[in-house]
This record gives sequence, structure tokens and C-alpha cells, in this order.
Amino acid sequence: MATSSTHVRSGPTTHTDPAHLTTDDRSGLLRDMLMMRAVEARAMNLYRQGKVPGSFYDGFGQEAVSVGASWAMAAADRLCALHRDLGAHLVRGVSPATILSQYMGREAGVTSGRDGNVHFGDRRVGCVGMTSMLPDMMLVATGMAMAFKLRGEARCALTWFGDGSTSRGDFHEAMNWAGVQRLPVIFVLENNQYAYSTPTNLQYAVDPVQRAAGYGFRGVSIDGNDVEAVFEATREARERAIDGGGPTLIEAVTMRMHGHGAHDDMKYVPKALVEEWRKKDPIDRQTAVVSALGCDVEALRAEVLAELEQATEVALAGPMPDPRTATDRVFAPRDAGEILLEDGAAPWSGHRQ
Amino acid sequence: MATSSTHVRSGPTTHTDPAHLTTDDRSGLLRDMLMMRAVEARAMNLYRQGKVPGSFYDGFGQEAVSVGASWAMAAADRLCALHRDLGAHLVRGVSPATILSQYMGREAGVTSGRDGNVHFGDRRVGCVGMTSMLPDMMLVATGMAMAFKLRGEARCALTWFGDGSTSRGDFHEAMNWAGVQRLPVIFVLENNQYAYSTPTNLQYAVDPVQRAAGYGFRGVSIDGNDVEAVFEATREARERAIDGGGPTLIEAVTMRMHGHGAHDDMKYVPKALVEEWRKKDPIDRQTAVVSALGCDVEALRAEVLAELEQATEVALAGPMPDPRTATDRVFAPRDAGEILLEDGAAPWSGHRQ
Amino acid sequence: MSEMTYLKAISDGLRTEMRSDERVLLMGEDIGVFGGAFKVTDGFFDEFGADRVMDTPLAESAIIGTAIGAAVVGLRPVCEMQFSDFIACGFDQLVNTAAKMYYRQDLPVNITVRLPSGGGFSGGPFHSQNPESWFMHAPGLKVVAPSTAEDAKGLIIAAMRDPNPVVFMEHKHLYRRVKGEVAEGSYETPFRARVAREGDDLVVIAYGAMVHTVLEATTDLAGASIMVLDLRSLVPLDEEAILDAVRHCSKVVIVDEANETCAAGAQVAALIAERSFEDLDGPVVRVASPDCPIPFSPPLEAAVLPSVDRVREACRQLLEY
Amino acid sequence: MSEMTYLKAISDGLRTEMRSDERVLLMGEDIGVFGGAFKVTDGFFDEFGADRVMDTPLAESAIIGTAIGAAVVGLRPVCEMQFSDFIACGFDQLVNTAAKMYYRQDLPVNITVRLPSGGGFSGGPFHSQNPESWFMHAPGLKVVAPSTAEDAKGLIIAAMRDPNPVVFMEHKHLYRRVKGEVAEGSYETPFRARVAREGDDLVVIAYGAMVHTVLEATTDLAGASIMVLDLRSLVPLDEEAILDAVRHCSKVVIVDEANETCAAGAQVAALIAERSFEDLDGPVVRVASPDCPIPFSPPLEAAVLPSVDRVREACRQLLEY
Ligand SMILES: Cc1ncc(C[n+]2csc(CCOP(=O)(O)OP(=O)(O)O)c2C)c(N)n1
Ligand SMILES: Cc1ncc(C[n+]2csc(CCOP(=O)(O)OP(=O)(O)O)c2C)c(N)n1
Ligand SMILES: [Mg+2]
Ligand SMILES: [Mg+2]
Repeated sequence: MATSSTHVRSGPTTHTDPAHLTTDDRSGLLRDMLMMRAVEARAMNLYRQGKVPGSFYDGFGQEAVSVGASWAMAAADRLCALHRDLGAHLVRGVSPATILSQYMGREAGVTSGRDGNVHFGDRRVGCVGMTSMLPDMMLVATGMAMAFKLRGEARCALTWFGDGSTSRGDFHEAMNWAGVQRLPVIFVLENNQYAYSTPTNLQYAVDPVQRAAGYGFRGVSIDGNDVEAVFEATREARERAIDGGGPTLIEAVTMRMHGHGAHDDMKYVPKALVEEWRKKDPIDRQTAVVSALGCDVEALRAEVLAELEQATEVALAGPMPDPRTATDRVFAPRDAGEILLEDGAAPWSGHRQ
Repeated sequence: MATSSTHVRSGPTTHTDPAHLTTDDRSGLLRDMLMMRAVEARAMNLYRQGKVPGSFYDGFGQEAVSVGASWAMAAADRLCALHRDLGAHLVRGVSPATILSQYMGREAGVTSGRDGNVHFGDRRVGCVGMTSMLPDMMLVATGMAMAFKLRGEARCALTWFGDGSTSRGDFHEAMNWAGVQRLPVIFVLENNQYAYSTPTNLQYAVDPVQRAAGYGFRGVSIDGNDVEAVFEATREARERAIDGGGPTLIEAVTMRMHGHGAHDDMKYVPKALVEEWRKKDPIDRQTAVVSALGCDVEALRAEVLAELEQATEVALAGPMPDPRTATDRVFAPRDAGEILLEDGAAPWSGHRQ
Repeated sequence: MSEMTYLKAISDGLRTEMRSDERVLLMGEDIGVFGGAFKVTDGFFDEFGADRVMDTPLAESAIIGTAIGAAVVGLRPVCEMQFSDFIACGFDQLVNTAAKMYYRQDLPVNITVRLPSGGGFSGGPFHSQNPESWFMHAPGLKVVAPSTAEDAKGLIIAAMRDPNPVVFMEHKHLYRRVKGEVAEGSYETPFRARVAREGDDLVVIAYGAMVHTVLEATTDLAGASIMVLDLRSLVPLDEEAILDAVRHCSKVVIVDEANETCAAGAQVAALIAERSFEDLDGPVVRVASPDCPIPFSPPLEAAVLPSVDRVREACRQLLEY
Repeated sequence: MSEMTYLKAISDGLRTEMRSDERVLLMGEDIGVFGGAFKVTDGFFDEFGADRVMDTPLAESAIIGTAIGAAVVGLRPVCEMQFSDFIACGFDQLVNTAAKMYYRQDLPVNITVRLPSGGGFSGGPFHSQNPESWFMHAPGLKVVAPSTAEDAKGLIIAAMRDPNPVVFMEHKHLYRRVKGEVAEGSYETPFRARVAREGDDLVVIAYGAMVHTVLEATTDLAGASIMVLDLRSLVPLDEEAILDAVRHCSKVVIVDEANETCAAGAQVAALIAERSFEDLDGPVVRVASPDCPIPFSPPLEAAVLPSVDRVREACRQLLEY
């Protein structure tokens, strides 16, 4: 066989090495999760009040996955966040007011009202707005990583996607391409047990994390409700990526605690399963960790809520887009050739050393 | 994890069990390989004479893969043969004259001149004509198998595809679907080391046969130049399929001994590699096997050539299609609803028991 | 006869045919236990079971591709795309494998592909598209687009019985807004146009959701007598009905919800420009969405989709021509 | 200036731009060591290396998708589909991710997608398609289609420099048949139409390979003075040039090699029907491939593709109108 085969079997669960996180980091992780939950809860209210048009999707119960993974990313890294990953936008520096404006289709939203709910990415903080077709962004992230590698840059790309998304061809094309070219890309499989109403046993026969080996790179399965575990697995994957060690598939095992969207009562999910996972709430867990370190979590919570109140006011006061602009910006003008993704916030203390 | 995971690792090479093949079977396998090579050699001549329009592709050196696998199929099974698999059509009962007419775009060809070269499948012998987009037929075969399973029929579907084809999304969607539903489908990966000019190391990091485990079914790698080994692996896979044991991925390792098409001098292939594989010619090998059994291979060869001569004459005498029919048959008439694939020839003695 | 929504009429058609033809099989994401994103197959799982109302993996190419395979061995699969937009992910199997099979191999591919399409509810760029013209430009596919409950049932039944691959455009914005009397039992709506309103001064040609926009826009329009032609089928296109209407009215407005360039309306306009030259008393006017993605925010979306006002204004101007 | 084939002109444009802009990267199947199925990138691998002339896996969605990713971080990928037909396998990434990114996110996607298209050499149903109108109906994509060597070079360079995704239709049947004088060095051809021949009695509008068919068909046509307008760009469509030509000639024939329904020519015809009503002295005549897959066998293919004779006959009839 004229093939160069690198057999890398899936590794064991990675455990958090707290040496990588300062106390500030650890409460910072909690803060971002609190803010994600608060923003989404507020947006859900606004949706019920008819102020958020269209449909509404959230990541309730999955906050650790987007927050933990994006915390490991450096300013120059590039991200594609999906529909359960609001935390990533917060971590990168998009303000709650901008996000609420986005949900409400206001001019001040990231897309100026052109796209809805979580279908956005602020290019000024290094994020590509998701395409609804899942998991298209796996290829986009792979392409960004390819450019980094071709230019010899010490950067990486990361994207998230769900258990359902693994069934589509683009999952395979991205995994294969990333493996062949050994690219600095991190794939975070957010396995929340369901794709809309479809349970994983109708989606795959074997847990997709097992497939990484078949593409020649590492696959690791972690507790997706432990934000520090998610951080650590991503940090490690990033280090490997930057060092030329190729891609990593991280499976963050979690549970979707709300319906697929606001319209979905998720009757199809066994109650016991939800109860089981409620006890594993990622915010409760990190609250315990951070409280044990002596931080005042109540103060943090109050701070988050105060910021949210203000953000809500700002967002509600903002205008809707001008209908006369509806057909603007279909094509970029010639001089837009230099508009690229820009660096985002990278709160982890490790990036400041 | 709410997943039902069946871990099936790739098995070892299957060895031929001659008990399954009578002497007649074994010379029959040789005869079909001889005919495949003879028809393609003739077609190549006709191409060089300008009688075969468009381009020309053959399966020289890979005869064992299509002939061996299709020999294991029963009349009620269904097949999608690809561009290196002329042998499958012969085994199922398409006549050399029809095939040569097909190549030459004549009215008597399987597609009445509507499609070219190996882009055909005779529905009257249970074959679906390939779509050029690779490997679209993996999904079509999967769908046929799905219907068989839904109706509780003891039949299976089989398709071939190349090493390059494994990179496309449809490969994954088919493997995954077949695995989830445990369908009676056989995937024959014809690994001939190249996809056009692209060597396998640019196509994948890990041999795709390893991936079967990640879809929950068996993957086996065999010597694709040993027609009896191909037969036996397929027979075994078929038995498993019919018994409800699910799909099998068979990797038949072989070598493309001609250019991708008639226009390709394959300068990009190391000469030594070609030399190495020339010694493994599947027809030479089966000739030795069959000669040792006391068969008169020279007589067989003469018979094949005589049949081919006649077929060529018939084909050359046939008319081109009438241009006034060019736009007929875009849509099937209402009563075509009952036109389906029909049974094909199944030469293996085991099917007559 | 009973009154039902456009959505229920589709369900009714599917159910009726499934009861009488066991070859019919539904495939799609979340159509089983959940009853479909829009609840078109609500209750089907209980009646027909998991084998005939199949919750598939999230894989559009696989849904179309396996349906083709099942069809050529005798099933009659009906595939649901969760939104029509996702057909882009199954595009190849549809336009290459399904569409060309009969022409190439004499092998009919009896599949129906249901595409919940269209905008009007802040679905944004990926949940509002009207992709029908892509399929009109893929020979071998039939394309139908009902506007009423009655036709929705009759066309879905006819689609399932047609031996060819049929793309069934069901407009999401009609699902619950449009109601009508629907006959019990089984019937087929022919793949031909329908005069939705008789008239003499001008004809407006539309299909799907736009038929309702047009009917509203042309009711009581300065006393003019306006015919409304509902195409119902885009492939085959009822050229005779179109040319007859133009001959009768001499003025024509064509309305598309889809983006303007190369839309279905462009084909209709081209047909008229070639075949009705001597019948025309004015330009062939088109109203369509401009060539931009369908935006999410209500004021932007409203500015893009053809509105009652825009259609009315177009008619008024042409009447005065 | 030097004379070269259409094919070499594309190569020349790619090479020129790659030499001056290191962000340009070519991606495709067999474009490296082999130099491409049609040899457009012959020799590029030696000059630019494997990193800039990338032999990719056989995966069209990945080619487009990764190109988009590379573009938004600063590269300028040029993707080759081995045949334009295979774009169906990368359709979603092109029409959904690439096309809508700037509108949705203010993020330009500077990719060029080269589509070797068209029939005329027994390529059969999967190697002869002209898919441009699918992309005209996907807002956010530019679509260009050169007919001459000079324009092939100028348009490929302009495409690479344009910050938007540009679909570059290169007609396979022109590759080696068409030659012309091509300027050295770098230049851009504007995305506007070009008068290929002046004339007064009738204008024939075409693009790509059909420009040559039309020029041949209308040379010395019963002494008539026939203008030929080569669109060159389909998006943006040079509406002014089209309307000017119709105003000048009053009679128009539109020729498409693509299947007729919803083709580029349908849009051109619709435009004229709406905007040139008072300028027309006859119907807007179209010549195109009928709506069927492009057959393989020479007599069948010749019966389907628009021929010199069919174009000539259409012009003759319209002149007599
Ligand atoms: C290609 C494609 N098909 C269908 C959909 C419709 N859809 C949106 S989300 C969703 C479920 C996704 O499941 P999963 O990947 O597990 O992500 P989750 O929502 O659970 O986070 C579906 C089917 C889509 N977005 N893209
Ligand atoms: C989707 C798709 N992309 C590109 C091609 C063009 N093409 C035809 S054969 C071929 C190589 C196929 O390689 P492989 O799958 O290894 O099969 P082999 O020809 O070696 O038998 C390519 C790229 C195609 N047919 N389909
Ligand atoms: Mg999920
Ligand atoms: Mg190969």
C-alpha cells in the first residue's frame, strides 16, 4: 500500500491541570458562563415579548463548551462559533449590547440586521459568522488553518459542531483534509445527545470521536460540563496544533437542556435524562470551584446582571436598520480586498506571559 | 453517552476457500477477466481509430476486482459498477457487442448513445448506471439495500469506488447511513494507488479500510489481484449482509496499470511500481491456477477472442442513434412507474445449489 | 370536503397515498417522532411506524441518494428537506443522479422531494430561499409549487405517482395562513396552470405564496379587470395557458418571490417575449426579490420581498401604459 | 503581444498574477504534478511549488470550503473544478457560505472558482454542462465567461483581484480552438459586455463559446448588418450595453449553449422584454440547448447544441419579420 498511515488511537479523557489557570482565570471562566446564560435568558424573554423576530436558539446547560474552548485561544487565532456557542463571542469581546441588538435585528447588531440570532461572527474579533448548513464551518476553519500553515504562522483555527452535524459529508471532507495536511485546527464536537429531536443512535453507530484515528489524528472525549476540562483539552490541542502536531477532535460530552429552539418542548427527551444532567450544570460546578477559592460569586453574578441590564437598555434603544439599505453590500467594493478577520480578545493569563 | 457503539475493528486478510469454487467457476472467473481485457483492448483500438468518441477509460490490471466481486452476487442482488469495472457488466450478462456499441455511441449500446464509455448500467440485469460524480453510487447502493431490509428481502447491493473517491462527503454519508441502519450493502474500495494523478498520500492519512470500524462494521483488506480472494471476501460479505450482519467495506488492493484515461501517459507513476505490479497480473495468476487444474486456457482464450471478433463486427455494423430522438425520454411516461431493475446473470455455481 | 390549512392538506395528501400505496416511504430529519420541523408529518410515526416515516441522519445528500436507490428497486420515497435551503447539500444527487437517470438509462426515479421554501417570517438568508429555478434548469426534474390547500393535496399525490423525480415547493408562509376546502380521499391536481381569477385588462402570472399577494394586490384596482394565473407547475410549464392569457389580456406582470435574475419569472418573461410579441400592448413587467440574500430583520426583509404595494404599483403603471 | 490559445491565455493570466501577488494560491484535483486535466496549470508546479499549486483530495466541497477559510485570513485562492459539472458537489459552500458572507458579515471572500464548462466533444451528460445560471441565481457571486484569449487573460486576472467570489466559466471547447493576440504582463478586462462585431439590422447576444458560433453564423447573412454582443460578464450583467444594442438594432436573438429554461439568456430576454418594449421590431428570439441532458453520441449531441445553422436560421427568420 502506497499510503503513509499514522495510527493515532483516541486518547483517554484529559484532566484539568489547574497549573494553567490562575484564580482570576477560573472566575473569569465563570463570569463568561454567567454572562452567556444571562444574555440568553434575557433574549428568550425578549423573544417571548415579540422583540426577537424569527426563531430563538440557546446553549443553556452547554456554556462550558464554548466558553472553555474559546478561553484557550490566542488573539491571533480564528474561530467559527455555532448556534450553541454564544460564550465564544463574549470571550472574544463582543458586547452583550451588540449581541442583544443582533438578536432583535437592530442596526447595532453584528450583522446590522441582515442575519438573525446566533448566525453571526464579528470579523473584528477574529470570528467567521456561521453558515446555517451544518457543519460547513468545519471546512472554513480547516481552510484558515491551511493558510496559517502555508504561511508558517503559529496560529490555529477552531470550530464547534454538534453530534448531528457529524453525519454530513462536510464533516468527513474537513476531517480528512485536516488529517492529510496535518493542519493546526481544532474540531470541538459538542455532543449534546440530540440533533433537534434525533437521538445519537439514529445519527451514528459508533461515537464519532473514534473516527479521529481513521484520519490520522488525536480524538479525545471529555466532560463537556466541566469548563476547566474543556479549557485544558483545548489548550493542549492548541499547543499541539501550533507545534505542528496536527489537528485534534475534542468531543465535549454535554446535554442540551432546552428544546432545539424556543418552539420545542422536547417531549421526545426522557425526563430522567434531563434530571440527571441538571445535577451536572456547568455553572453550578464552576461556582463551587470558584467559591472554594474564596471568590465572591454573588458579587460576580450581580456585576453580570448589572452589565446585562445596561446592555438591554442600550440594545432596546437602538434603531432598526433602514429599509433603504436592504440591498446594499451584496458585493464588496474593490478596495475591500484588504478587509480580513482581525484579532480578538484572549483573556487567558497564559497568553499574557 | 447515549450511543449504541459497536466496535468492530478491521479484520485480517481473508483467504480464498477453494471449496466455494468449482473448477468451472474458476475457469469462468478467468474467462470473464479475459473477456474484460479483450473488450477493453479492442475498444482502445477503436478509440485510436476515432470510432469511440470522447475519452476512454479502462480497468487493465484490475480485472480481478470487478469480476471477482460480481461473481459472488446472486441474480436478485443489485450492483453499481464504476469506471474500472467493466467485468461486472460482463458477469451480469451484458454482451460484448452491446458494450462495444455503447463505447461507440451506437443505438445498440446500453444507453442508446445518450451516455458514453463506462457510464452505463443495464437495468435489465440489475445494474444502475454510474453517475460520474464520485462516489455518488455509494448512496444509491445504500438506498437499494435499505429497501431490501425494509421489505425483509434476502438480497444485497454492492458498489465499487476508488481510493480517491473516499475523500468525498458522500463516502462518509453512505458509510454512516449503512452502519446506523446495518444494511445489506457491500462497499468495494478499489485501491489502485492513484486517483488520476493523485497518489494516496495526498488523499488520506490513514488507509480508509481502517474507517469501517468507526462506522460500526467490518473492514477487510485483500489482495485485489487475486480474483478468488476477491470472490471469497465478497461472498463472505454477502452472506453476512443477507444474515442481517450489516455492511462490509472490502478494500481490494490493486494497481492502475494504464493511465487514468487513454490520453494519460502516467509519467507521474514511478516505473518501478508499474514493473512490480506487472508481475502480479491478475489474469496471469488465474491462468496459472486454472492451468494447474488441467483446463485448456489457450482454448478459452481463443474462444474469447472469437466471440470478441464477432461482437466487434456486430457493433460496427450497428447504426448511430437517430438525431431526431435526442430530446426523447427526458421524462418517463406515467406507466413507466413499474419499470425497475431486473435480475441479472449469477454464474457462480453456489447460486444454483 | 372539509376545510383545512395548506399544511394539513399536504399531510392529508401524504397520508392518503401512504394508506393506499405501501411503497410510499417518508424520509427526513426529525419527521418521525417529532412530526417534522413544521409538523407536516405529525402523527405519521404512530400510524405508519419508524420504517415508513424514517428519521434520518443529518445528511441531505444521503437522503436524496438513498431515496434514489430505494426508488429504482420499487419504493416511492418522499424526502423532506427541513428547509428548502438545505437542498444545496443534496444538490448533486438531485441534479445529476436523479434527474438524468431516465434519460441515460431508461430507469425512472420515482422520488418526491419536499422543499419548505420562502420567506416572510424573519428566517434570514438560510431559511427563506426559493430555489425552484435551479431545478427548472436541471433537465429531468419536474417542479411544482401549489398555492392553495386543494392543490397542495392534489399535487403532492400526483408527485408521488409521477414516475419522475418531482421537486415539490411548499411555501412555509402559506402553511397556516392559507385555508381551503379540500376533497376527501384521493385526487390528483394536473401539472398545469389554473386561472385563479378571470380578467381582461391585464394578467398577473405567479405561483406559490405570490398568488395570494397578487390576488390581494389586484382586488379592486381602479376598476380594472385583472386576471391572475397560478402556474402551479413550473416544469412542465404550461406554456399554452400563459400564451392564452397574454393573448387575452395583452398586458402581463410576472411576480416571483425568488431573486430576480434567472428566476422562474425570467423564463416566463422570455417565453412571452418570444411567442406573444404581436399580442403585447406593453412591456413584460416583472416584480421579484432583488438579487440579495433575504435579510432577517423585518424592515429589511419587507423591503426585499415583493409586497402587495409593489405588485399593485406595477399593475397600475402597466394599465396606464 | 503574442498569439496564444484561449487555454494558454488563462494560464498566462494565472501565472502573471501569481508572480506579482504571493497571496494567490491554486487548488484543485490533479492541477499540480499533472498540470490539470486540461493542462491549464502545466509547469506551474515546477515554478511555484506544491504549496501554491495544491493537489487536493477528491473533494469539491472541501476545495471551496477551505478556499473560503483561506480567503478570509488573507490568501486569494483560485479553485479549479476538474469539470464544471463537479461544482454540484461543492454547491452549498459556494452559494451559501461564499456568496452570502459579505452581505451577512461584512467579510469579503476573495476566491475565484474556475469551471471548465460546455460541450461539443462527446463529453456526455456529466462533462458537458453549462451551469452558469445557477450561480446567476445565487446573489453574491459574480459570474464571468470569456470568449476570446485576450478576455480570458484579462478576466481571470480581474477575477483574482475582485474581493468577491467570482465564478469563472472557461469553455472547454474554446481551449485549443480559439487563438488570439494577448498582451504581455498584467491587465484586467472589465466585467462589461463587448461589441464583437458592429451592425445595424439585428443584434445577437451571446457569451463564451456561442460567440464564435454566432460570429460564424452571421458572417455574410444575406447582406444583413448584424451586431454581435459578447456579454463577457453575466453578473454583473451589462444591462446598458444590452439595451443600447437593442435600441440600435430593434431586433435581437439571444444564444445560449446552456439548457434553455432559466438560462442566462432567459434573464437577458426578460430584461429586454421589460425595458426595450418600444425599441423592438420583432419578437425576442432565443436559441439554446433544449431541456435535456447533453447526450454523448455525436449525432445526438449535434442535435442538441445550438449550431451555426440554427443560429443562422433564427436570424434569417427574424430579419424577415
Ligand atoms: C445541512 C443542514 N441540515 C439541516 C439543518 C437544520 N438543523 C438545524 S440545527 C439541526 C440539528 C443539529 O444537531 P447537532 O449538530 O447535534 O447540533 P445541536 O443543535 O444539537 O447543537 C438541524 C437538523 C441544518 N442547519 N443544516
Ligand atoms: C466528484 C468528482 N470529482 C472529480 C471527478 C473527476 N475524476 C474522474 S475519475 C477521477 C479519479 C478517481 O480516482 P479513484 O476514486 O481512485 O478511482 P480510479 O480512477 O483510480 O479507479 C477524478 C478526479 C469525478 N468523477 N467526480
Ligand atoms: Mg446535538
Ligand atoms: Mg484510484
